[in-house]
Amino acid sequence: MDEELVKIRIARRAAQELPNGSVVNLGVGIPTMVADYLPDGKTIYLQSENGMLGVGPSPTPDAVIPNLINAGRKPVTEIAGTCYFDSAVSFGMIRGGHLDTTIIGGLQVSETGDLANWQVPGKDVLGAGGAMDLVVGAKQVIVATQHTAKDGAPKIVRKCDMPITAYQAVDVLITEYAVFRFDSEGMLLEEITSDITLDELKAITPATYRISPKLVVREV
Amino acid sequence: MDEELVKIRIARRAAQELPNGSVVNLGVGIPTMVADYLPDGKTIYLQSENGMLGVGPSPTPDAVIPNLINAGRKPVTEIAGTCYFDSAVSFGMIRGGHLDTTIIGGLQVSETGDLANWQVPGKDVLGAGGAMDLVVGAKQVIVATQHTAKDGAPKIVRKCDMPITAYQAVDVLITEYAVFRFDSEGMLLEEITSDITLDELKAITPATYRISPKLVVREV
Amino acid sequence: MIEQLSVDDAAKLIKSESSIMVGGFGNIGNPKQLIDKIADGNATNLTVMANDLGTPNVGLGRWVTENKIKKAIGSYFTYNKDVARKYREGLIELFMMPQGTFAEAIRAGGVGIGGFYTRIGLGTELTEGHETKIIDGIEYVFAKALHADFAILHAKKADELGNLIYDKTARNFNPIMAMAADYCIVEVEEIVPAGSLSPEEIVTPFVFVDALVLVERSCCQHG
Amino acid sequence: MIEQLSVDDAAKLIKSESSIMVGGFGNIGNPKQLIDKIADGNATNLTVMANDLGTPNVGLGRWVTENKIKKAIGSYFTYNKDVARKYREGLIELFMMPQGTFAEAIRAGGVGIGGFYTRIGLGTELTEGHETKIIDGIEYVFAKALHADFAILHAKKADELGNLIYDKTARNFNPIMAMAADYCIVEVEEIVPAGSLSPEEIVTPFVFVDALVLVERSCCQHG
Repeated sequence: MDEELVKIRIARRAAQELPNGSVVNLGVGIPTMVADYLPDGKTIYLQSENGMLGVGPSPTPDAVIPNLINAGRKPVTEIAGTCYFDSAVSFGMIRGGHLDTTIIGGLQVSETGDLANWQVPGKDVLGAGGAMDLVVGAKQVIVATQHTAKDGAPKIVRKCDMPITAYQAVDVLITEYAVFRFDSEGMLLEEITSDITLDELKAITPATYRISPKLVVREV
Repeated sequence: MDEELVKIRIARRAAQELPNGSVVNLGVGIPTMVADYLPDGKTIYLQSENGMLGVGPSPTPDAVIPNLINAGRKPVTEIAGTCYFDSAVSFGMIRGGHLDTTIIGGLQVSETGDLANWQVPGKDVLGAGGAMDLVVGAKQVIVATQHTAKDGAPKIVRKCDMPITAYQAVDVLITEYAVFRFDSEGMLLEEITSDITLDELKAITPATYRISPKLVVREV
Repeated sequence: MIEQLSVDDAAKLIKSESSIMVGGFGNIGNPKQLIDKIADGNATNLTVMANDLGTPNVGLGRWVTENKIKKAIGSYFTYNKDVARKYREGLIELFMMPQGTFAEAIRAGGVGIGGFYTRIGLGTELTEGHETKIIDGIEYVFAKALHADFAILHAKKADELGNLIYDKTARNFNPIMAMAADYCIVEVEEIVPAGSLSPEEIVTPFVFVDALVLVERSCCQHG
Repeated sequence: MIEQLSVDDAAKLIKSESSIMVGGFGNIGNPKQLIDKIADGNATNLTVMANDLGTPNVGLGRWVTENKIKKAIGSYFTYNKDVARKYREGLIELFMMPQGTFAEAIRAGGVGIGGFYTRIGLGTELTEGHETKIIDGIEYVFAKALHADFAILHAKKADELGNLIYDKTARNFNPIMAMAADYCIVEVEEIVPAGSLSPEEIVTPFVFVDALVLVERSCCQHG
């Protein structure tokens, strides 16, 4: 499957999780794409941790507004109702539990909902930016990621061996093949796509998970 | 001496202590009067802990502005450059050491610079308001008070027996008869008015204090 | 998403035993109509967090008169002599904090900080029994964050999303309390379309606000 | 009282071994001219507190190139690959914090709070060895306030007293750093008479600002 199509599939599915009117922070990569795949009639409000609530879409190249970027350092625009604030207020909003959802990428997710996504092994990643704040602070954490790493290594594991971003933080995990939800008993497979079997999924998913009695098979 | 004249004398002397351009918070009573007795050509900027920097003078009764009061709940006005902020910012400004001076009343000041001024014995004082914050936070604390209590009881004592507002907090103590400064060795008498002798002052001042070799006698 | 409620419906949300933050300083910047409507209602045994309790039978003073308050947390209750009387008679519990520590504890509750260290009040009656800590050679005293079930606040103007601006010293505790309650109700004098307020001048971002109560401007002039 | 300084004179105030907070996020909202002038100057062994260190040889990246930095405290240095190289070679010391903890620690330093408890980063590499505390049944980790000798910041406009307003996401760390340094220098594109800014829209009250540096607006367009 074309990698871009995989990413779109994940972003489109994640967009369905968001209630109308919710306030959301989108991480870089697949999460950023979620805004482009909202179902018709659904409005969400985007927060950017560099100090903006009500982030609008990217401008055309000739309409870039000076001093207006998102946390991924990309030019953005205002909407009706945008407001700006300093970094302490921004992270107060995040840490204080005022965001409905953060959608973020993942390098590893464990069966207990631990997330590793800041330190890429072998790469020079110096600092976690706002990832730890978002994952602990937001009311709901959705990890949107490809099911396995580029080299085929599993990402959905029994226990993370990469540096942890936060423990027991993930609420929903969305990949191109599956939707898992985390509850007090652990990890629950709620949805699988029609192009993979349960056995095939199991083979690429070392984490222990239950299968929902109401398992949905989503046609793709 | 008429009590009002005593208060004016104290306020006028306190006003001399303030450098031009300093940012000052004035407590209720004598401290509030200080703004009215600034020497010609001296400008100070007043902060009010309910969320205002750049407090202007009282309005005439027919020009009262709704929603514009100082921390003593009295109507005030704006100046050119006034700004408003919330109570956390206001006390951040105070606690963070950003005010040059607070001038505040005192019930008791000890020879080590301890101040008691929030809990009046026998009266129902429920809470210290912003007094503790101001006295600990401001770079310079000037206590402006009558030398003795209404009943003649000393206010400048060896040790406070009233509930403490802050320990070792007072920098300058100004009464109708004297100016004391506090340093690492304790309390130093720097100035005395011409209508009292050193012996008379000593008799109404139980605190131990040194007399400055440069003692000033101020004609009154 | 923001709700728009009548004063009546908003007041009815407050149940007995609730904890509730109330904006305002010396009866300026407080949500007068909500306060009065709750005074007239049935909710009782409230834990109130407010700088002061108004003046006798005015503002939060009405809650004192109507015996709504089990416990009050704030900085200065002396304006209202009824509080002193009820306190002496054991009819109201008081927790008094330095005003800046009170403000900072509200903000802390709003921004997910569990508690903090301050030098204010060290060694005084107001911090008796509180933990202390030496940081870089300076002694501090611990203060715990405050949080409430409800906040009832006053703002000058909201947009339809719930972004707020305030008027002069009526701002005071309102912006920080907006962050620190599970459900934040704001009495406003005007609601304007989204986009009508400058993005730079908005003081309280709408994400902190749950409900707006529009009241007549004429009845909300203070001073 | 506010001072008005030239870029040259302001840059000369920064001496070797100083600690210095620098506003900005991803080269937006940083004091570009001051940064460049200090890069050209003699001060070295600086302890820098900034969200990031710019990009290679741009913004604070110039200080990396010019070996001005002994230690950097911030949240994300990955934008600038020169930092990684110097870090591996032991030529620069890094202290990395979660971005919100970094912001809150700066604010704490500005408002006289010694330190605070947060849940962010608990159990991770970024809080290894930090004290923890249970408050109301929830585990938190301690973070100490940050304070610096200097802050160099950017604002859109100042009035003659030093009150500041910002532009869009160029606000970021500037308002909190303004509070947290002994001497706060702000690069602005315009200085207007006192009273020209609305008292409600001022973001940084002048009491936090020590010096203004007026720069040409044309050279400060970002984006």
